[in-house]
Amino acid sequence: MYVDNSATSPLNPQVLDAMIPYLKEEYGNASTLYFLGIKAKRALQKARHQVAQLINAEDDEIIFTSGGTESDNTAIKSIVLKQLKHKTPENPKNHIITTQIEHPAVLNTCKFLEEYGYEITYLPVDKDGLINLKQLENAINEQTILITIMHSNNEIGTIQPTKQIGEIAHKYNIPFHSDAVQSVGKIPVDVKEQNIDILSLSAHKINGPKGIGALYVKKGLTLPPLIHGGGQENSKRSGTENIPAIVGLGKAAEIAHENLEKTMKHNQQIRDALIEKITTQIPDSYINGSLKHRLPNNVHIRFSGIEGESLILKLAQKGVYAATGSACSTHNLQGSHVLAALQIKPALSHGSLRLSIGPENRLEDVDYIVDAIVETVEYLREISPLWDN
Amino acid sequence: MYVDNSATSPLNPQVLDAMIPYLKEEYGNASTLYFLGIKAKRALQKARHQVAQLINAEDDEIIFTSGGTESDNTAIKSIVLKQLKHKTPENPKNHIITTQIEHPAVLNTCKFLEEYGYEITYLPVDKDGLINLKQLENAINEQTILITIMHSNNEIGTIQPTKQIGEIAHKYNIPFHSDAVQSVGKIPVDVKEQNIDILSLSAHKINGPKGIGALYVKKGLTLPPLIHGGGQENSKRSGTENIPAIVGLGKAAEIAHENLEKTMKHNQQIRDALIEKITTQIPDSYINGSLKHRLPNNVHIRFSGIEGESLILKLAQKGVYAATGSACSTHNLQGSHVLAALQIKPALSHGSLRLSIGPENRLEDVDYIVDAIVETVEYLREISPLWDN
Amino acid sequence: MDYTQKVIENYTNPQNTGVIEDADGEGTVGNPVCGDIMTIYIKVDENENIEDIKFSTFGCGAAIATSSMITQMAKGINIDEAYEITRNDVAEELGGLPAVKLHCSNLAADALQKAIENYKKERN
Amino acid sequence: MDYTQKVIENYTNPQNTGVIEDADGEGTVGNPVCGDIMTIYIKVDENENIEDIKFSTFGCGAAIATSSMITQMAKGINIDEAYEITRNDVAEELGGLPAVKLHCSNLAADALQKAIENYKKERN
Ligand SMILES: Cc1ncc(COP(=O)(O)O)c(C=O)c1O
Ligand SMILES: Cc1ncc(COP(=O)(O)O)c(C=O)c1O
Ligand code: FES
Ligand code: FES
Repeated sequence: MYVDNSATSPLNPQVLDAMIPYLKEEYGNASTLYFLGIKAKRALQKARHQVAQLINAEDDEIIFTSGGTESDNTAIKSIVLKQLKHKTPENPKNHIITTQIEHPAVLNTCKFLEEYGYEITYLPVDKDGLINLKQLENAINEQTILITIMHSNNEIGTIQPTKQIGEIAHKYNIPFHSDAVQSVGKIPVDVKEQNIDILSLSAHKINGPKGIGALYVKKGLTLPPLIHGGGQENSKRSGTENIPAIVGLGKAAEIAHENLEKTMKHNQQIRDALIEKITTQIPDSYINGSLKHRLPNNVHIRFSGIEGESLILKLAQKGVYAATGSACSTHNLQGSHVLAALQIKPALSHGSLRLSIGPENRLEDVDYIVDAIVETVEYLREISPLWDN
Repeated sequence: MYVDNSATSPLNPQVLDAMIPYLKEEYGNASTLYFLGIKAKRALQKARHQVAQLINAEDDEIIFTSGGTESDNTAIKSIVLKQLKHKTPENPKNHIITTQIEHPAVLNTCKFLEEYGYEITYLPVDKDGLINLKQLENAINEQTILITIMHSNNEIGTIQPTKQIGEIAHKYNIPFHSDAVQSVGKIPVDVKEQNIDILSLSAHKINGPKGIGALYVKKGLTLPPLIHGGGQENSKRSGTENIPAIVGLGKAAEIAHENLEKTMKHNQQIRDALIEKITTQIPDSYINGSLKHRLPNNVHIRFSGIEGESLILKLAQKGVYAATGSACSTHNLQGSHVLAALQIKPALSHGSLRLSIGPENRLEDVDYIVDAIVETVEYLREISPLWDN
Repeated sequence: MDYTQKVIENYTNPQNTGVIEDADGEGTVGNPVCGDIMTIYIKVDENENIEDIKFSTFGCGAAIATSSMITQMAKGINIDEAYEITRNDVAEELGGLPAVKLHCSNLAADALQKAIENYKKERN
Repeated sequence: MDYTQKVIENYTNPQNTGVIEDADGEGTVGNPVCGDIMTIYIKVDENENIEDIKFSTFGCGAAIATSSMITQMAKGINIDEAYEITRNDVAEELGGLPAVKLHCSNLAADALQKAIENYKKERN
């Protein structure tokens, strides 16, 4: 039972079917002249349209990238490069506003920029995981060149008020980038309605292939590329087009778009059942992050007295594949920066569990998952010195 | 008859077979804890080893990227970022040496850096397409931070003397990057023997998948990443690992490595037959680039009196898929910068044809290809005002 | 935009290629954008209709297609009418041209006008 | 490096978990690196051999596995010998630990030493 769809999601067989011809006979290069090239170019156009539709953009506002991480890097670094040309000693144009709970693709890009003299405001969030719009507005200054705030959070699923963030950004003529990697296909994402100027998305989170993503850049906003070369993607992102993956992203976007209503209902039903059953059956278990402004496919719970890695490993033995916010499961042994931003103490954030729902999960599986969690938590509490049996 | 393998090459069915499990059931994330993640991590390790073997590197000197273009960009921009920290007003550390015949991934990255105050030396080449080592050494100055010279050229197939270039670079303690996208799998590439510190390669040129490549960085040379995020690839290139494509690159590298001798012989036989037959059957046809220092799979010929795009289109109608260096076939209507560097006049470089051989081409097909070319050149000369019948 | 079916037909099987040895008018133009070259030959009858027309070109697929198309459009009509054919007319007749290839249609239109001008000058 | 088969066995089915109510010695350590916590309880017989040993842990898979392993290694041997068990001994017995998880084996070794020290102090 795979409930780790926010980490990565299985490729939809329909998507793979759409890709296969381009992995086999249609291996052409979109820039060649003969028929193979023409077919590749058409496939590219179609996929661009499919992706644009998903977020209510125009086709030529979509740039294909190698994934969400590259999209985030491009958004931020391109703005920096662009502003470098306008910077003067009086106007260093070196301020960026983001939040404490961004994905590392944004956070570590910002930290990298700090090494080169950039000032970053990391907005805090409240205990629900939401930023404060007043604080955002107060953080803006003359040197602010970008506001980058995620659409929804990859750990706790909290959805930020993008529409209002965009309004504030535009009041001060600052571009607004939103990392919507976890939102697209899960909740309505509409760049026009939500005042988003630059947006990142990734295929492998919506049952598309890995290694492909897109960056939306609003028409009129010209950005220097992060990757230079042969002039593909209208010179905005060079490199031989990864046609099979692009076709896969297009198909995944189309399916996500068509099924959005259904998906939301499906996910929410399962999510609510999981939350309800787990919190009633397990004492001292608490939901992390807002219940109201939350992705329909995200369950994030902490259990006192236990540690997350052992929880995950035990669950995997029972066939339930999930994630944790525990420090012990990461390579750097730092606990979740998101849970820290929620002011949850390390000892408590350690015992966190993320279940992220996908189309393959069924309501009938909820009881199995809940039972596995209940048993495991009970076992680990039994052997825990921090739990009084 | 596809003879455009230097543009992109069909996926080897064995490679696709190796990828399929990772496109289907093995969709795990290399950083997750449970078994799916462990399988992904093992697949990653294996592929890294396969790639390392191909170029005689250590496994941990290989970084996976989204392709040759990203590898080239990373090599150059990472050196720039690293040196930014050491720059002083007296030592701007702003000089890079490259050649006039690089791939646009290198060339346009260098042009982009010029906009930000970098000085680039674009070394000329002789009429064979080779750089002059004396000129290289003379171009080095106190501010030189990188020498980036391609291993072999993607248009005319000329192979540069990397070993000697590396010796010169190291004499002055300058890192040497080589774009070996066209060389790997075609001729021996050995980073140790050839004194290469940073090397780019791309899977889709060796019958591997599109959208994946690698960067070799010699142990001890630490470079800041181009793409920041979750810390994948030992924090040298973040982004969820594209496991299916990485597995494909690994397999393609393994096959290329095992078959190198055979491939070289196969390609050279076909190449030499093509060159011999075309130049004897078509008057006023000339080989572009060195015959001696040349990729075994590259034929590059110019025909006076005709234009390349119409040549390519006519050949495609006869089922022969090739490329040209003609301005008219490109999106920007600038002729080949490589042929210009060889001092070939535009009117002559226009009528250029590149045949690039792959494992699917057979010696028996040479006559068909040659006949198609002879007929087409004759026809186009007939309707050309620049040809005296 | 790719080459249309009409364009493909016309460069695959170009009409009216070749030279008219005893042409009444002849016009050669070079394309400053890409360096390509084209010549159009016309034969004009007593009513000043274009009786025969041929072209030769050193140019891309679009150049061949537009030449082929313009010679078909011009054949049989009056030289004054033929003189009015614009590059847009040709592009339209071909179902459009990729943006980067629009300049190619200049070659054909200009060469035809030059040939007509040459005919008029010769006749006077 | 991933968890070895031995590690997996030991966190899947940890041996000697729990509390000894009438323990002769007891040691609790917190891991400064990650914040995890572990307690080891020992029961010592008249020959100063470890008769019984149990642990409880709030820790990762590696912490559980090393605890399980060290209790097996220490059971039945003399306390002075048990005192000499190092984190490397435990890691070795487990077939190795991922580099980032080496610190976890400290927990077990330290807790056992603390329990033995506690026993000695109590006895005196
Ligand atoms: C919110 C968010 N942003 C960015 C990324 C990075 O996307 P990718 O894995 O495609 O590089 C992820 C997922 O890893 C994510 O959840
Ligand atoms: C020499 C050379 N360098 C770089 C590249 C770019 O590689 P990729 O297409 O994988 O981005 C290519 C091919 O396009 C090439 O031939
Ligand atoms: S004991 Fe904390 S990470 Fe292992
Ligand atoms: S005529 Fe030269 S590009 Fe078309």
